[in-house]
Amino acid sequence: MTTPAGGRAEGVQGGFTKNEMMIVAAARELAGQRVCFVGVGLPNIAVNLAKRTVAPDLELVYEAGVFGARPARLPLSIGDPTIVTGATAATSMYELFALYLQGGLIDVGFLGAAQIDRFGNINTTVIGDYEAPRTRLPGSGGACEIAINARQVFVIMRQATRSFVERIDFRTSAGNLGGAETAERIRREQGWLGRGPSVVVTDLGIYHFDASGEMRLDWLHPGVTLDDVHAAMAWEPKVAESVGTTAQPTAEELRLIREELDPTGAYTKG
Amino acid sequence: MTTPAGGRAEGVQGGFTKNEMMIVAAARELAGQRVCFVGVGLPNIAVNLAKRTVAPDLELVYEAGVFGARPARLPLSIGDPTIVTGATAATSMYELFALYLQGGLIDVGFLGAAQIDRFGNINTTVIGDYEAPRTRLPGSGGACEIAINARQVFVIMRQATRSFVERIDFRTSAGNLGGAETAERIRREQGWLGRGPSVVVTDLGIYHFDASGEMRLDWLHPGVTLDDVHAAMAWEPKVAESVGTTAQPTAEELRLIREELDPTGAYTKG
Amino acid sequence: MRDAVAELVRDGDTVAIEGFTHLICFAAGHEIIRQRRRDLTLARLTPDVIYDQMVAAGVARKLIFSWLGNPGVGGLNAIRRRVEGARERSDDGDVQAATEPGNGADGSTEQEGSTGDGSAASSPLELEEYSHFGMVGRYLAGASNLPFFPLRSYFETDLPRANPLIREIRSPYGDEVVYAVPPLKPDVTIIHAQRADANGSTQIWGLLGCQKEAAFAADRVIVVVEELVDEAVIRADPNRTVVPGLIVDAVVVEPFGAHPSYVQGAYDRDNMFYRDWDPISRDAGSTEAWLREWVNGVSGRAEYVEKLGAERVESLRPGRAPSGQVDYGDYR
Amino acid sequence: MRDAVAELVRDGDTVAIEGFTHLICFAAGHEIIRQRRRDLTLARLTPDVIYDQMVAAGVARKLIFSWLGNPGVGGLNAIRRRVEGARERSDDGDVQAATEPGNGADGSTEQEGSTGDGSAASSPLELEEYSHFGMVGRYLAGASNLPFFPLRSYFETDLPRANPLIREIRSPYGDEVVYAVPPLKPDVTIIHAQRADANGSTQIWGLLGCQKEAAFAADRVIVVVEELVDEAVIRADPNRTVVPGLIVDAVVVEPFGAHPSYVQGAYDRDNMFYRDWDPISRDAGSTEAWLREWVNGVSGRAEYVEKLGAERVESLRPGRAPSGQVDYGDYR
Repeated sequence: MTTPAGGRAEGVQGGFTKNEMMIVAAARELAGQRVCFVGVGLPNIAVNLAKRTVAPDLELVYEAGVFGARPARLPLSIGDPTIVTGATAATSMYELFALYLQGGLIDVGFLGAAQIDRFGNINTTVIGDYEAPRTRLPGSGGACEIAINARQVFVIMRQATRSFVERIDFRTSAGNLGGAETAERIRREQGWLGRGPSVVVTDLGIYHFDASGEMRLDWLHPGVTLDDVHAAMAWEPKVAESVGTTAQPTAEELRLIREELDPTGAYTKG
Repeated sequence: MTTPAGGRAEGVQGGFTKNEMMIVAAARELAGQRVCFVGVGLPNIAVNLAKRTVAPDLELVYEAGVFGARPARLPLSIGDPTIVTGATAATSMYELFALYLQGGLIDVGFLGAAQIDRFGNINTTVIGDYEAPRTRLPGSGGACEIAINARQVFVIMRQATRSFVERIDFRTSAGNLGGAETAERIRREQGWLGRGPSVVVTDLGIYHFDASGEMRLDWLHPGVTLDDVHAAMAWEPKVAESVGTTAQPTAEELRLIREELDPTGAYTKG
Repeated sequence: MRDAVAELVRDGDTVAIEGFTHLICFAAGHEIIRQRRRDLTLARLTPDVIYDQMVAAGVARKLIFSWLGNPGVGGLNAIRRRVEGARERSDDGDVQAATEPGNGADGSTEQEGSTGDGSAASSPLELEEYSHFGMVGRYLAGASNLPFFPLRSYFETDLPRANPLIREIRSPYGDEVVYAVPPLKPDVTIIHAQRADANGSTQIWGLLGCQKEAAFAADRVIVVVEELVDEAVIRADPNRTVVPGLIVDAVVVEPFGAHPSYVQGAYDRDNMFYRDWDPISRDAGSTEAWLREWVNGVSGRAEYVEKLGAERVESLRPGRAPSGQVDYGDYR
Repeated sequence: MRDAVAELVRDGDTVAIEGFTHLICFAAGHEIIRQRRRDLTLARLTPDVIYDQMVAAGVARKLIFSWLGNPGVGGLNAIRRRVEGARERSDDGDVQAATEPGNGADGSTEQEGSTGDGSAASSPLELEEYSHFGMVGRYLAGASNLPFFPLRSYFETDLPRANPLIREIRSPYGDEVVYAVPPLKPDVTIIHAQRADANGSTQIWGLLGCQKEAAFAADRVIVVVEELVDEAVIRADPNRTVVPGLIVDAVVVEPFGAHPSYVQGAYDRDNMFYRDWDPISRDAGSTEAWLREWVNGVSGRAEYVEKLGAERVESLRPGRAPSGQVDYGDYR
């Protein structure tokens, strides 16, 4: 592998899509992490890219009951047979959730989201009223327990005024609640192992969380402006004093996505 | 196998020990039963004899985590390797206790005891005061949960004034408590699956429990008198209107015990 | 299969066809549709395409679940039609469901037409929802005869409000509070497996999901297998046994019975099928047509497999990856 | 082994050497004795002969357990000396402990003499006792970060009175009450296994006991194996993995390290040893002499095995009973 580990190294000839940039940026955030719980959807491709680039020793944990997966191909579903063959351990879901997740062995829970607010609280349940939803989304799956029990949470999602909202329609997974102070107190009182969300990667940039527990824009992807970001979220975002520009995808990153991980373009088109 | 299934058929030439008679009588009580949880000690040999005689289809369950054991030899310990090889299932102790026992799949829990009272309450913890015991016994093991969760409980133990007592020193496993009426109420209120003790086999005879929940002598072993029984227990026992005489061990039963199950005589001497 | 479903699955039952992505018994689901069962409560962590088909066919009145999607593809459209039901549609075009791999299947449901698949298929569908661990815990409490299962989840979320059966419970060792879910005891649990013996003792390798818990929790159990093996095969490796024959009411041999889901070592997940289901299921008419052709139009799984064609079947066969062998020792 | 114990087992620790009859790591227990650890709290469902030896050697101040006996033989005499301690002996000659297979080892302890095995070995030993399911539940609560574990046991017994940590808990779904036990998180859990890879990913077949729960509950984990294998062997059969390397702090290769307990497929339980231990342990002097000869008198397990002799070792080898092999399938 020739990819600069975790760096924002100089990019590459040729075009790339916004989704490719998002996946690459998310993968790079995993540099240095040890154990990652892989959520359904975009996290799956981001984590698999990280395993092939910046984090070859990353242990992939799938809620389906797998620790130490070595998928020979990108699993389309997170319960694909390729995550079992050659894995370190395949166990019941009970043991996966009880011993690995709730037991505190997960460094990073990597989630997707339909809606997120400035404090990183997540909705994947409904758009509209719960009893009579405008859109019925899949629901929690393992997300609400991952959000509490993983040591930290990474989020990957596309950004839009409908998804980066002032107030989420349903809180499926807890983030920093109403702010860092409340969140810290409640985590302590209720004995959560997790410290909550630490990074959100979108198709426009990269956010981390500041001392108040609010999302702060730290990096803009190449070609994206602050105006683009403002136009794609419902609140006025905090912005780092000096916002960097994310390094473009390398040729190797793009090759891995296009040839190995997502040859049909299911994740990356657009 | 030529042994009359479950019957009290006529015995056999030659002597046999009181312990052999006890084990044979206990084994015969298992005729018609389906799933038996095998307790440590004397139950182990009685159940293994039953499996080879009156109850070939009996499923042996060992708390060590085995369902459907087919021990090729008598396991000295109830965690012997011979209970695993060729078994239907070998599982964690958690699953054995949670799914098989607490889940209600055990027809008979077969226990030993150091002390028992007239209502079938059992002590296997201490003789004397708990804090400063005269004799420290092994304790519950799985017995206290077997007593509650198995559909019925069989007991095998030698009889003496010190073991058949008016008041046990410590209640390790619940029997019929203070009598059938209380026991029925409490079982209902607390949702026990078990109906409590149904038979006690000793070296002198066989007891079942009457409508009041008290032990009643139904069978005397060959050569044993009512006086012998009275001399070997601390309370005045109820006695069936017509007490039968247990059929002597058959030649086959004795051969199995002496040649296959207990060639060193660990269980049966005396 | 016909006899097992006829005898063991009854109108109004709570039915769990379990298996997390792996070993989902589509063959049993289709037989339940063919036998026109009604008013079922369907429990599964991930309803998946099989419950989407069953809901479309009108067998269900309620779902108990934790994640409602077509894994790796998008939403479950037949179910969504019953849930989003009478509401006026609005354009949710750019809301990204956590389901979606790409930015395609994003919640738009404007293809809604006349459902036409019978009144049972268009009446409102009741939902009772948990998280994955909550569902597993429900089965486990049911299987182990406990009145509740405690877990660290749901804190500071809207789930306990949406489902009042998710309740707080206080530790007897201090003030700590965690959440609890109630036991779930299906009337029938149906699981698919690589192999079982004639008694029903069943072995699974690969993802184990929560089939063991769901089976032990159930009143009746149907095991569907790729292969019936001699009891000696099971007894040679007792650690692999997931379910003993003791709790099994029927063993059905139905090769390829899990398609389009998969069987570790035997066939691959048919991802193309899952993708194809998305456009089919977006329209009630095409959903109905599919059910007519592939479920009601065949007598059973054998005919379904034949219709699928040898080429499709062969394309799903994996290479070999043998487990190696261990020695239990002969002790006599 | 020497390094693992030196680094990871500290005075005052709570130590769990788990394994139910199967895979009891005597080699680790002996090394702890040789390194003269003190004030340990020893947790095990069945203290077995290994804790009898450790208690006799004076390493322990407390036992947490559920069944205190020499399985299939009788009592644990060194432990009983510390528990029945100062009391006047009376003749309990005909009380039958549930332990006893025959009518021999029946609780008589009149052989009591000067313990002489050091003050640490004769001071009172604290006991904290549960049932088997209670102990398993304690490890499970510890491993899964729960404040309690609920179970249906202890009703109408004297156990909750003897151990006030066994407490009632009310269901949030009605009035039902069950019992709870608190989490147990050992400082160190030591397990023995057939095989592990260099990362510590460990596989066991045969009785699984509660090693997984005890290991996940612990702060530090030592795995002792009969054989170190290539990572590929483990990864070829992921369903057999009990403990991942992630939670393992040391892997020690120590063939025959579980003797006189056994390793499924590798060697038999040495029942003669368990029987022989009974008379040895009835007397403090002979107990001490045994420890001097077989524990402190050898440098480690290799020397112990040599001393045991090839004939004894060979007599414990079982015949073969291969598991057969399954196919996980190669999916790319």
